Amino acid sequence: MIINHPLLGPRDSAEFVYLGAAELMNRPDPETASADDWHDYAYLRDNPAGTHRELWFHEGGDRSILIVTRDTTTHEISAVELARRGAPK
Amino acid sequence: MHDLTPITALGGTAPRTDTVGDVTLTEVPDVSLASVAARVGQEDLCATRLAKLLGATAPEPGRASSGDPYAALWTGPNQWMLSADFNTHEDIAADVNAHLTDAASVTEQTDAWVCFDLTGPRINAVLELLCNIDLTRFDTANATRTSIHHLGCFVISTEAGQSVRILGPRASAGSLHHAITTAMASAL
Amino acid sequence: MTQKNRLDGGQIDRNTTLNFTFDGKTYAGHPGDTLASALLANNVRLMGRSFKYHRPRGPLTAGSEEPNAIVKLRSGARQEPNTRATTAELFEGLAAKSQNRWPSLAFDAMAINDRFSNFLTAGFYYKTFMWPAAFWEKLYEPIIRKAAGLGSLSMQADPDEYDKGFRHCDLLIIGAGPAGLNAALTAGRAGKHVILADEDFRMGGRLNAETLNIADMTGADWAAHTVAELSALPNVRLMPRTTVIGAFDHGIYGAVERISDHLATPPTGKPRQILWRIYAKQTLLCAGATERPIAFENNDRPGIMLAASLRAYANRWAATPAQRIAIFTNNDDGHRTAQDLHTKGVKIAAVIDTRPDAPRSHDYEVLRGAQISDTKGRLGLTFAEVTLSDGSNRTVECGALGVSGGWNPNVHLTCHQRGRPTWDDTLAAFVPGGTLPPGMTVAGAANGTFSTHGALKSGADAARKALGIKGRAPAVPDAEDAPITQTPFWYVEGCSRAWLDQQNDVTVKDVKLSHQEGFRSVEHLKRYTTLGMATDQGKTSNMGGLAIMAELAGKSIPEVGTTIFRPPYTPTAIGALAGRMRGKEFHPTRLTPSHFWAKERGAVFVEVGNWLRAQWFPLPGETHWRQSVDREVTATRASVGVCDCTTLGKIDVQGTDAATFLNKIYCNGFAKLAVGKTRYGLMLREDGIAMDDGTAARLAEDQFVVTTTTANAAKVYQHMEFVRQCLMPDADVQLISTTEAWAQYAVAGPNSRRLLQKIVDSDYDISNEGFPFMACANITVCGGLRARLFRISFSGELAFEIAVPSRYGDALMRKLMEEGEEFDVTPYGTEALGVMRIEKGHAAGNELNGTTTALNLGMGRMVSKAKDSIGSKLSERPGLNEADALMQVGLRPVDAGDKVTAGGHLMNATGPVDAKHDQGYVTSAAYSPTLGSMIGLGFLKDGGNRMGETLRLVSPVTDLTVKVEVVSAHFVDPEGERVRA
Amino acid sequence: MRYSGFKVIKEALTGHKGWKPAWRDPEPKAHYDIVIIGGGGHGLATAHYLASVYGQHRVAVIEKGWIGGGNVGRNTTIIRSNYLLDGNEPFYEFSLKLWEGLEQDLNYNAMVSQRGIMNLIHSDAQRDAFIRRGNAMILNGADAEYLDLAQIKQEYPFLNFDDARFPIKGGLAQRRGGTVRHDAVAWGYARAADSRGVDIIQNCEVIGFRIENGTCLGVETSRGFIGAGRVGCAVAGNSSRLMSKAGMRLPIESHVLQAFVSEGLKPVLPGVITFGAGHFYVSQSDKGGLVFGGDIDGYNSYAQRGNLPVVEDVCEGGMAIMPMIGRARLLRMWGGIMDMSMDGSPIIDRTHIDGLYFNGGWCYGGFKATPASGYAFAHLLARDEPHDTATAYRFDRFRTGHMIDEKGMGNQPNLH
Repeated sequence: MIINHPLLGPRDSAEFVYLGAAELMNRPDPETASADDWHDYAYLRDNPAGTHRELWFHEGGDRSILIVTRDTTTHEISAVELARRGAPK
Repeated sequence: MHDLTPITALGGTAPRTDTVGDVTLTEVPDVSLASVAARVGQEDLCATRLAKLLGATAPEPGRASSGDPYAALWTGPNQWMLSADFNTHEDIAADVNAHLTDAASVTEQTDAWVCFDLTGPRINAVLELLCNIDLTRFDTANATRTSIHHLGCFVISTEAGQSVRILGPRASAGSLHHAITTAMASAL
Repeated sequence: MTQKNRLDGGQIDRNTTLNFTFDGKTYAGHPGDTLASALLANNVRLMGRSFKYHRPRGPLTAGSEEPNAIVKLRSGARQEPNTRATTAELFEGLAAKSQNRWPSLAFDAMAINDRFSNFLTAGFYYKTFMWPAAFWEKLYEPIIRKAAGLGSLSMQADPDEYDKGFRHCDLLIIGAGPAGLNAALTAGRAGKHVILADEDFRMGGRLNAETLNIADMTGADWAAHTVAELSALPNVRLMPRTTVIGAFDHGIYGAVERISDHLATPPTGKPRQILWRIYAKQTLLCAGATERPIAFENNDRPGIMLAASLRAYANRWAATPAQRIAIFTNNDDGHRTAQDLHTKGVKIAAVIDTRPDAPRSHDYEVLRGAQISDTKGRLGLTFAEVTLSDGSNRTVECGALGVSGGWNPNVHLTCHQRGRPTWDDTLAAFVPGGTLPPGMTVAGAANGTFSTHGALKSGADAARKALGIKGRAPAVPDAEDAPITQTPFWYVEGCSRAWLDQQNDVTVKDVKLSHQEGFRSVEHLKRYTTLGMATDQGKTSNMGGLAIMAELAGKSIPEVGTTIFRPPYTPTAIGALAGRMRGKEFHPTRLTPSHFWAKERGAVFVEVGNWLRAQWFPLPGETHWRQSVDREVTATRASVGVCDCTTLGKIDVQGTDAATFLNKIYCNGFAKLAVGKTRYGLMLREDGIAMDDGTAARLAEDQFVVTTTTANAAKVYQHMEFVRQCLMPDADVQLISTTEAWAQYAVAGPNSRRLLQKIVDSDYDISNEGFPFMACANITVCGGLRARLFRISFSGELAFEIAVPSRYGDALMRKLMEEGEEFDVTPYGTEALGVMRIEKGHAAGNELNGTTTALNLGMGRMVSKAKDSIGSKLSERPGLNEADALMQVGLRPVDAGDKVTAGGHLMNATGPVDAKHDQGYVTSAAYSPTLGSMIGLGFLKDGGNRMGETLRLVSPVTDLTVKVEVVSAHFVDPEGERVRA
Repeated sequence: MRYSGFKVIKEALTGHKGWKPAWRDPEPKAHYDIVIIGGGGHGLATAHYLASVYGQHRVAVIEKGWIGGGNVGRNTTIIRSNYLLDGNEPFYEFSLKLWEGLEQDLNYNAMVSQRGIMNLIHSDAQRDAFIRRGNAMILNGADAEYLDLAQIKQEYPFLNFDDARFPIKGGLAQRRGGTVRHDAVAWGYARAADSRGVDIIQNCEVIGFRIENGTCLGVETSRGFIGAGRVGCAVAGNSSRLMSKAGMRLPIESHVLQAFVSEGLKPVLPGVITFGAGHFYVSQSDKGGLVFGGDIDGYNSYAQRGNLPVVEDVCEGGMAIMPMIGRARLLRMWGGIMDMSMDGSPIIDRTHIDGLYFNGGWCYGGFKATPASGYAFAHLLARDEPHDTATAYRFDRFRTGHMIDEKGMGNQPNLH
């Protein structure tokens, strides 16, 4: 697969490490979260057959973590963005 | 002055050179390296000071800049690798840090890497056996991180189609050297 | 060495003769020949045996779709099973053998299977060989396996090398026939980066096999001219001998280039083949079409071939399987073959055409509305039995029979992303359709455009469209533009032993039986009969089977569906897919800074991940590794030892929020760690399980150096990036690995300070007061070299870790040895390191096994409740905090002479020994020269409360049972006085 | 109709006219006591044991395509019970015992071939882990054998002992492990279940569940509503897809696992061999093909196809350990969709919806589990309580912290 890196352009997915669903960024608030919140965060996944937002770590590149929107039935990629907020130049 | 004698990444006292046909691979030990990462919130200040230090704005993503004493290479968002002549700038991290101070985090990287120069008219025939770079568009001063036989390397185009600089993990210098020289024998 | 069946003309170099052998007999051929064409020219039709019935077989085709002419090429370590004679390029000294026969090709004992074929129908083996149960492995299966397989491996390592490479282009054109060549011209002249790949060694595709003209020259000449122009264009790369094997995601194609397969052996340093990963912005598939056979009784005899293949042998290779040939066809293309053969002086016995209105000819007899009912000839065709339109029979004498059932577009690569082709009624064939791989278009015969003119035009048009080339399209050279209609004719009524899949011996009868037994979906048919599962991947057989199944089911072919083609397009050498990553080069090797020195010292090395580390340093007279290791441990504990620990991961953590960041990463607190101090830290995964441990040294208010275990360095670095970028995006933290930048050595033992005082520059005070336990600092050594010093201990002794830039590591080690002589300094390896850490009860990889918690490791109290850190919440789950949770303990054999085995399980002193009564397991074990017995670390249920208890350590798989006593894991210096000395 | 050598001969002599379809092609009835969704190995096995062991005969298996078209027809056919953890080992050992009697039970030759499985060992830490595992196997009543280097050399002389990057140091063998003709497993179970009255309904896709007041009353399908006393889902690979129709999120991700077969070769491999320092395992089929595989591609996918990097990774592993296969040719590659669970172990459990039961999360270990999975799921569906060997396969184990994590990779499915 080819991931169109927002800064570097098309890069082979082999340069990346797949980290899983993008929901992993929504870590529960330790102050308020319940045991169920933690369970759901750590263990439950939508796992859709279709559009999926997921994290790819560019370990063999600039070490950015990207949020990739990809169709899990066709592998077509519709969007790629940097995971880190205030995406730097 | 201390009394410890350095060895090159390939374990020699002198750098190694290999030639196949009209392409030459040279180990280059006299390079000092420092990583520069802008502090969060200090990106602009870092850019300004870096520009002053480099005599030009720091390279954009996928690009490298040459200069005296410092050359630079974009390595990540708000992050660069600076290089200089080891003989004059062995403690490059301290030197650079003195200029950037609290605008950036500076880390010595000199001996994290082994440096090779690959030169000659047919280097692309060698490179296409080693790494996934679109050589139809790899112009001078382009630079990229890529994988060579499972080793994460930086490849910098110092003269399109004529010469590249390869930075690879120092501990694997032998494996990297073997990969490049076998590719030279195969392609040339 | 006559070439009895060599005709005039052809694209072979008659001035050069190549000698080769088949089954030991020597023959002659010419450059440009394939093994098959050369054998045919030498009047050899019999080239192989079928898989199941061992029927005699000759080539069916002249290309990569060949099911029958499969041979063992070369010998010794280069022996290459199942090679198609139809694509193997002839070279001087080529040696081939027939396979799957015994004792000889002409007389094959296993041909007895053919007699019993009635018992060996599709799936018969599912219905028997069941009694008695044990006999399957003992009796039935060995017999079946003995008969199984085709060619054999040499069982020696492949002596050839393979390369892998990457190429990028604007347009990848697959197939260099008329469509592909004209597309390449169009794109090449427009200045685009073009790659033109073709599996053949001569570009031109069918043009080389036909007598048709393009413009004012023969098709073959036009192809040659075009190739010449293309090779002059710098932006066009021609890749002959290159098979595009697969269409993968986002325009990435796999292609195998055969560099040396047409040579006796590869030149020095050159590979046998190269696997190219081609990154194409656009792709044009011009793979042509494959002729399809007609099934009739005994249609598999040597000499029975596809008609257009006969034509190719005659026109391109000037070879014919016989001097008297018949043609069986349902379309005009069969007549084209007859005409070409006739022109070449081959006698046409008859053209048997299923069509009542078939065209007549002055040159040969045409039997209209006739069909072949049977054939004769044991090892090669001698007669064809023909049923004429009036129902009468006639015997036609012929040494070869060309069969033409029409053409199937080569849609294979369009299916590699699971798109399905669509049915075209006028062609009665599947054509590319549905969803093609993104960026792919199809032109020429592969798209159902069969005429030469159509192919030329569609190739050019497709290239212009794909690349958005503007302007007037150049004229298409004149060429044959005959309209093609194909009326399907799949098999002759009433035939039963009529072969569909010739290699796997699947006949019309088998398909009928499959339907009768309810295996009616295409996938069931394929799996039940093995139709299309042979090395030819069903290129000539799938359609026939499909058509018959459709007829039986009373459905149309598209209703029955089609099996989708999978990569690779043709079978691909496993070596090519592996490339150089084999032997010692399987993975890169990482050497420590002291490696070259250690090698001089005669160290024994061990693989630790990709690192090579010194395992121990044997001295003269030491005959067993234990002697060396025991000495290294004793000497270190008695005076001072040095160990290269560069391999531990080192991550530079900087930024104003560095401390906050570490507070999140580690389960224990770091915010208050003073500058100049180091602290042990335990990292949890978010699920509360221990991930890694190490130390963090605070070199400045905003700078820490974090160490990880050797094994987890990359994983921890990645985890930190996730936390930094995804969970703390606003924090001011910068990370970078410095693992290889610094050579780091542990200097351990009561004399370690005294040794280091000779190295560290005098302006640094490393006394116990000036540099206490867990201190760290930037210092200089040996007269001004920048260095780092940490007072940390893995061995339990007074110890330091000292780091200098890697290039000086070799010199520093030699210096330490030299300056340490007065203390009998001892270098120690990973074994002694392991022994000492077990003696001290430090957890390592075997304890941090991905299932253990801080509690299990005896560090439950370290998990700070005062702050949130990764994993702290989920570590509170009841299942991870049960009353009798496993706790790390030390184990000593009750009888000091007994062995302690890592991997052994712990059982109570009495009671049953089984899984239900399992009390825990041993994680690490070693002989402790300090205690004079083996010792172990392990996890024991409620271990914290069972000190002094005697247990049984059982290891049935290594046949061991010993009594062990539960003791503290800190065998040495439990109060930790030495490290603070 | 009973299959036998005699029957084969009789039919051969009488023109094979007597062979009947291996299973009927019935129209769905309005209601069944138990409806199983998924005509794969696990679903068909469940039906067989429901009918043959638990006396349930009003049972239907509904399959959206053709039976055996999913992972039971896409795997690398290996059976074994070499597991470490108490939650797993008794279950897989039970499965292996069922394999050993399968042909006689089904009257169908699925070619259960116990030619052994050998896990190669390349480091001391790996040896310690495998010895612990071998002991766990024996303590659970299974067979295991530790082999040192000399024994490995004797049994597998063709392995790379001379210039290996990661030298072989030993191996853990399970002699009772082996391979099975995978398609035949689906067909055999289907035929046996059908003969006991189970309706196998192909080309019938589930569109949704009919759930009222927290109880599942049946399934809406492409061929209409089918009522059911209990509904069992066994659609590993598509579990999340199906259960989302019941409003459930699962501790599962779908990933593609590729498998490969070479051209037919004369027999060279005695049994199954797994490489311990890379991603490669291999056996040789009765037709002579080397059947091999490696790691999953590693990203969520329902595409049933993989990509080149993993193909190369697997072949690199193969060449590293068996450099003799360099000139053997890869004939076909394909992909299957794996239910990768959060601890690498399966789930066989009730759901929070009455009458709706779940079987999935098999990762890439589903094939060897087929008989026990069917048996245990049948037990759960018939008795509404877990089978003794499957008590740990609960949904709530992640909530309570009782994970069954053989590999110790934690809640990252693509690492299991």
